Amino acid sequence: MNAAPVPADWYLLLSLVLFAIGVVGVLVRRNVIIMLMSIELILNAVNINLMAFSRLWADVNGQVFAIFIITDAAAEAAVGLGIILAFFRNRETLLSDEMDLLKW
Amino acid sequence: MNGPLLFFLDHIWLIPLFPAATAGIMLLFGRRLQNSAVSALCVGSVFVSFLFSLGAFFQLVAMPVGERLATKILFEWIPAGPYHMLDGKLANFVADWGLQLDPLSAVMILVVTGVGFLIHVYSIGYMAHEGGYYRFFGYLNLFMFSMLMLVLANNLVLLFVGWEGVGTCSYLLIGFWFKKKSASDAGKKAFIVNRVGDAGFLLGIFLTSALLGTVRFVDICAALVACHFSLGDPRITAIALLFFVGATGKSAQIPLYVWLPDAMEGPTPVSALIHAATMVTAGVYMVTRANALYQLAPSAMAVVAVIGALTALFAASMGVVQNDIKKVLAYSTISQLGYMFLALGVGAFASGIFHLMTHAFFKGLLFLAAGSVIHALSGEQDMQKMGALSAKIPTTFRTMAVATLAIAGIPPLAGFFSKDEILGRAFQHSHALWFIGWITAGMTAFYMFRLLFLTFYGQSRVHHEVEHHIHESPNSMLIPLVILAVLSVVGGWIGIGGRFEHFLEPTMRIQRHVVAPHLGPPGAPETKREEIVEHAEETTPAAPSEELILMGLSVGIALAGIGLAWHLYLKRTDLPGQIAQKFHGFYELVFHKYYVDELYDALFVNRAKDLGLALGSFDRVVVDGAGVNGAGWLTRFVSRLSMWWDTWIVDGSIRLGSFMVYALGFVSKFLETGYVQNYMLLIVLGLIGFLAYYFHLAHHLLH
Amino acid sequence: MIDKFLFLFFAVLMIGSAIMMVTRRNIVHSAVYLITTLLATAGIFLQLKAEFLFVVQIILYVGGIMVLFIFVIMLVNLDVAIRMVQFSRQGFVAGILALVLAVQIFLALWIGRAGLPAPAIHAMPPKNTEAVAEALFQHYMLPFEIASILLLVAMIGAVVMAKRRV
Amino acid sequence: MSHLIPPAIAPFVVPVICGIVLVAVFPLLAGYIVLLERKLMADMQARLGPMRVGPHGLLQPIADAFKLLIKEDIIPQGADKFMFYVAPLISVTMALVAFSAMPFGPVFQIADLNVGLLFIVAVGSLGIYGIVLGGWSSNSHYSLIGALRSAAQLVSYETAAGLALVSALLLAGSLSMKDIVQAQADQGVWFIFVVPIGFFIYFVSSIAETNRAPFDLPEAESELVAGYMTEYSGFRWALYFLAEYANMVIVAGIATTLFLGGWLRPFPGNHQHLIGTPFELLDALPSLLFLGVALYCLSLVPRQPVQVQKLFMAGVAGACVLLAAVMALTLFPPFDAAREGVHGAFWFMAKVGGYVYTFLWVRFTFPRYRFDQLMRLGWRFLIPLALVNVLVVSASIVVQQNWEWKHPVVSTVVTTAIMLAVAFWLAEEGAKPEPAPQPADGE
Repeated sequence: MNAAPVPADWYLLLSLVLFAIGVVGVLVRRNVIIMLMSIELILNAVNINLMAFSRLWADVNGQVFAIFIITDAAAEAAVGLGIILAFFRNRETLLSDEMDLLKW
Repeated sequence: MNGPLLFFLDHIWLIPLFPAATAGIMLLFGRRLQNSAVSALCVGSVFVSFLFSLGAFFQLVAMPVGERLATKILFEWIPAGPYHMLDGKLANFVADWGLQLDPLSAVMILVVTGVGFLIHVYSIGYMAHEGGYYRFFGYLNLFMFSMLMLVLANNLVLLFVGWEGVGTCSYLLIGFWFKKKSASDAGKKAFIVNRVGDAGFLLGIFLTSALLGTVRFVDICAALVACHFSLGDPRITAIALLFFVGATGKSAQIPLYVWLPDAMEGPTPVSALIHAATMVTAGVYMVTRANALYQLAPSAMAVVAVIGALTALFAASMGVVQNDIKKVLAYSTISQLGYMFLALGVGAFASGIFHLMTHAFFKGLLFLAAGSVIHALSGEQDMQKMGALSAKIPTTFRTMAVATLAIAGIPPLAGFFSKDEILGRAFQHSHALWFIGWITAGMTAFYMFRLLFLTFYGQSRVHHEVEHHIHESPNSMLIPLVILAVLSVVGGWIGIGGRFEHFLEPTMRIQRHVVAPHLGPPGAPETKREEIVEHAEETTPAAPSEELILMGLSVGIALAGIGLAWHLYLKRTDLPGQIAQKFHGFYELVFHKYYVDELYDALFVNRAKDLGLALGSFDRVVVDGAGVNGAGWLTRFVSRLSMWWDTWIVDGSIRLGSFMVYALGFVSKFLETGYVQNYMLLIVLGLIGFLAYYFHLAHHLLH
Repeated sequence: MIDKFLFLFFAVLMIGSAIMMVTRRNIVHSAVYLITTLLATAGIFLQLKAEFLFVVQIILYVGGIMVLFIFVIMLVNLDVAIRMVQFSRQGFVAGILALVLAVQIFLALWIGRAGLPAPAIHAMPPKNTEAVAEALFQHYMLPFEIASILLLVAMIGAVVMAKRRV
Repeated sequence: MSHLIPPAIAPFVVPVICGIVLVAVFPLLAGYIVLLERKLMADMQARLGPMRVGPHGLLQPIADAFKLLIKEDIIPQGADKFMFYVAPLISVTMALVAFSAMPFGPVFQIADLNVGLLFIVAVGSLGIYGIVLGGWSSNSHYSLIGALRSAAQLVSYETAAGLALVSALLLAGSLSMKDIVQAQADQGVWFIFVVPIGFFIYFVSSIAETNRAPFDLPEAESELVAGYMTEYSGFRWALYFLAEYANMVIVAGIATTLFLGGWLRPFPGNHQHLIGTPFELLDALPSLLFLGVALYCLSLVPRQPVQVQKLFMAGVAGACVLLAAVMALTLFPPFDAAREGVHGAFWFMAKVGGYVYTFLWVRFTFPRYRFDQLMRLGWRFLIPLALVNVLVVSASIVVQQNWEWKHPVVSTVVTTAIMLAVAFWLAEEGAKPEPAPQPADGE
C-alpha cells in the first residue's frame, strides 16, 4: 500500500507548524507546567522530522535519535516537574513571571 | 642453579616476607585482634621463616663449595642511569631489590630467625600483661623483616634500607613505654647517635658507587679485581673508614657506644633480640660483608682492630661497677662487640662471625634470664636488692649460670671456642692487642660472676613485699631459656677444627683474587700467584704448644676473675665498699662511665644548644630588629606617601570607572529582567537574526 | 492514497489539539489535548511504518511522561491558577516573533524544497523493531549507555527535589 | 469456503468478524465473569449466590445490565462535565482496543502487529487516564485520592510487570504474539516452566494493575467510598466495571500467551493423525468436557421449578452439546481445516478462564494491603526481583547459546533456585521498617 506515498515536505510543514505552536506556547503562557508541555510539543516536532527522513532514506538511525530525544524529554519532564513541585511548595505559585528571584 | 629442587633458594625472598606481612597486619589492625591471635600470627610467621631459612641453609650446603651463592633479584629498584665515576669512566648505577644468600648471610639468617623465634616465644610470656601487646609484636616483626633484608641484601643500598629499618625499630622499641620520659629520651638518643654513624655509612656508599660504579657486593669484588688498586689505596681506605664509622654507630663502638646502655630502657626481650643478639652485630656483618675493601686497606683494618680492642676493655671496665643488672649486660655486650671488631681488625673475619653467633646465643640467653629475674622480682633491676634467688627460681638460675660460664670462656662452652680463636688470631697479629683482649677476658669473667653472685647467692636483700611473691616464670619463657642454654653449650663445637671458617671460606675467597695481584710479583704466572695467595691467606698456623699455652692463659685468667668475684662478693662482702673508698676518685670516674655522656653533652649537645641560642638572638636582634622593623618603618612611611596617591588618583579613577559601569548597568538592567520567558524571547530573537543572516548568505551564494 | 488520508487525519488532529492545548485555561484540559497530540504523533509514526517508535511514543510519552504531568497537576491545586490571567505581558510581541520565525523556517523549506528526495521509494526494512535494536545496541551503544546515565541522574534529581523537607 | 470471498477484502474478513464479535460479545462475557465471581464467592462463603433470575441466576448479568442502563446518570455539582463524560469512555475504549492484538487462537486475531505485546501493554497503560481524569473531574476528594492512588499504583507496577514480561520475551525473541506462542511450540515448553519467578512477578503485578483485591486500594470502600468511581452511577459506572473486567481478561491473555503457551494444547504434538502419541487423546478432551457439562445441565432440568427455566436449562444443555459436536467434528476430515482455529480458541479460553479464576480466588482469600505496604512491595520487592530475574535469565540464555550448554532443565532449575534465594533475601530486606514515605506516594 505504498502506491501514493506522502510527499516529504508535508511532514516538514507539519513539524514546522507544531514547532511554531510550541514556541508560541513557551513564550506566551504564564503557567510553567504549560510551558513545559509546549517544550514537549517542540520536541515532538523534531521527532516528526527525524522519523520522516528516516522513512525517506529507509534508515533507522533517525528512529534511534528519536528514541534518544524521547529519553531526553522524559528526563527533562522529571526534573522540571520536580523543580516545579519544590517551587510550588515554597512560593505557592505556578506563574513564570512570579518566579523573579533573579530579578533586579 | 634454579633447579626445581632448590625450592627454598628460589624463595629466599619469602623469608623476610612473612614477618613483614604479620607486621603489616599488626600495625594496621592489630588493635582488634585477640592477644592469642597476635602471638599465634607473629610467632608463627617468624617460625615459618626460620624453617625457610633452615631449608635454604641446607640446600646451600648441599651445593658444591665453589658456587655456594644464590641470588634472587626481585625487581630493579633504582635504575638511576649512567653517570661519571671518579675516574671519569661511565658507570650505570643500578640498585635492585635483590636478595643474595651465601654462607655468611646463611649463618646470619639462621641466627636472626632462630634466636628471634626463641625470643618471640619468650616475649609471649614476658609481655603477656603489658599494654600495646599487638604494637610490641608488630614492631618486633618489623624488626625481623628489616634485619633479614639487611643480611640478605645483595647491594649496599638495600642493605642500608635494612640498616635504617632496624634503627627505626630499635628506636620504636626502646621507646616502647613512651609514657616514661627516660624511655623516650633513650629512644631519641639511640636514634640520633645512630644518625652520626649512618651519615658516615651513607658517605661510604656514595664514595663506593662513585669509585667502583656499583653497589652490588659481587660487582664490587669484580670491580676491585678489574681495576687494580694498590694495597692501601687511600680512596679504598676512606671508604673502609666511612663504613666503619657506620659500624661504630650501629654496633656501639667508641666513640658512639653511649646509646646502648640507655637502650636498656626498652623491654627486656628487645634488649635481648636487638641490643644483644642481632641488630648491634649488624656492624660486624657489614664490615665482614665488605671485607674485600678492608683487605685492601690495612690501615683501616688497624683502626678497626684498635677501636675494637679499646672498646672491649673500656666497656668491660665500666661493666665492673654497674649495679643495674641490665646495664651490666649492656656493657658486656659492648665489650663483646669490641671483641668481634678486634677479630675483624686482625683479619679473622670468620672468627668474628663465629663469635657473633655464639655471642648471640649466650648473650641472648643472659638477657632473657635477666628478664626472667626481673619478672620474678616484679620489675626490680638493681642487683643491690637481689640475692639468694638460686633456690627460688632454679631454672632461670641454671640457664643463667650456663650462659655466664659460656661468656666467661670456660671450656667446652661456646664462648670459649670463639673467644679463644679471636685471642689466638690477635696474638699472631700483635701481642698488645692480644694482651688487651686477655685482660678484658678476665674482667668479663669477673663482672659476669659478680652479677651471678650478687643475684643468686649470698643473703637475700629483696624487699619484703616483693619477697613473698617471687615466682618462677611461665614455661613460654623458660623453654627458650633452656634451648638457648643448650645452644650456648654446644654452639661452639661447630668451630672445632676450623670447620666454621671453611664454611665461610667462599665469602672470603672472593677477595683472594682481589688481594692476589698485589701480593704476588706483578709478572708472576697464575698458578704461582695462587700459591703465594694461599701462603698469604694461610694464617701461619701457630705451633700447637703455643695454642695450648694461649688457651691455658685465657682459661686461667677467666678462672682468676671468677675467683676474685667469689672472694669479693661471697667471702668478704665488705671489701668492695672499702676498695671503692680507697680508690674513690677512680671509682667515681668509672662509676660515672668516665663522664663520657657529660663530656658529649658539654662538647656537642650544649654547643648545639648554644649555637641555636646564638642564632635565635641573631634572629631577634639583627633580622627582626634591623631588618624587619626597619623595613616596617620604611614601609609605613612609603605607605603613607602612597595612601594619598591611592585615595585621590587611584580610587578616584576606580570610582569613576565604577560610576560609569553603574550608569551602563542602569541602562542595561532593563534587559536583564530575571523572567524565564523574556530570556526565551531573546533566544528566539537570536534565532531569527541567525536565520536572517543565513538567508543573506544563501542569497549571496545563489548569485 | 490511504497513506495521504491517514497523514492528513493525524496531522489535522495533531495541530488542532496542539492549538487547543496552548489556549486552554484549565491545565488538565491542555494536558489532555497534549495527550491527544502525542497520540496523533504516534499515529503519524505508525503511518511512517515505524511500529516500534509508535509503541515507544505511546508507552513513554503518553503512558509515562504525561501521567507524570497529570500527577503533578493534581498535586498542585490549580483552581487559583485558572482564575488568573493566562498570558504573559510579552504575549503579543512573542506571538509576532514566533510567527516571524515560522515564516523564516518556511522560507528555508521553500528554498530547499527542490533538494528534498522523491517521496519514499525505498521500502522500509520489514523488521522494524529488530532494525532499531541493531542500530541502538551495536552502533549507538555508548550513547545508549549515556542516555541511561542521564535518566538515572534525572531520576535522582527529581526525587531529591520533590522530597518534602523533613 | 474461502473461494466465496473476493481477494480484495480477503485479508479483512477475519479481523472484522473478530472485532465485531469482541465488541458485541465482550460486555456479556464480562457480565458472566461477574456472575461467576459472585457464584464463586458465594460458594467459598457457603452461600448460594444469585439464584432468582434464570436457573441458578444464569440471567442475572442481563438483568444487571438492564438495571444499569435505565438508572439515572448523575453528574456531581462543580464537576468538569466534559472530562466526566469522557473518562469512562477512555477506560473502556483502551481496554477494548487492547484486544485487537490478542490472539484467540492461531486464526482469531484482529491484527498480528510485530510489536503486538508492546502495543497491548501500551494501550492497556492508557486506561489509567480514564481513571485519573474521572477521579479528578468528579470534583470529590475520595475520587481524587483514589485516582492518584491508582495512578501511582499502575505506574509502579507496570515497571515490574514489564520487566517480568521481558524475561519471557528473552526466551521468545519476538514481540509478535503469534511468534511468541510459536516459539513456545518450537521449544516444546511453556515459558512458565522456564521462568516461574517471572510468571509469579507478572501475576502479582497484574493483580495490582487491574486494581483487584488485595490491591484494590483505589476503590477501597473502607477508606475511600469507592475510589475514583465514587461519583459515578448508572451506565458510566458500568463502563468502568466493564473496563476493569476487560483489563482482567487482557492481562490474563498476556499471561496466557507469554507464559502458558497461548492456544497450545498441553503436550502440543503433531496434529496429523488422531491416534498418535497417547497425548493426542487430549484433542478429544474439549468435546468430552462440553458433553459432561451438557449432561449435568440435563440432570438439572427436572429440578427446575418453572417450566421456562426447565426449557432454558435444556437450551443451555443443547448449546453445550452443539459446542461438543463442533469440537468433535473439527477433529475429522473434511472439517479438520478448522481444527487449528477452534481448538486453539478453546484452549486459549480455557487458560484465560483459569487465570481469571485464580484472580477471583485470590480476591476472596487475601486481606487488603495498606498503601505504603503496597508501594513497598512494588518498589522494594517486585522491581528488584524482576531486574535480577532479567539478568539471571539472560545470563542463562547466553550460557546455553554460546557455550553449547545443552541441559535446559538444569539451567532452569539453577536460575529458579538463584531467583528464589534472591526473593527470600529481598523479602527479609523488605520486612525491615522503612525510613521515609515513597516519593511516588501521592497523598
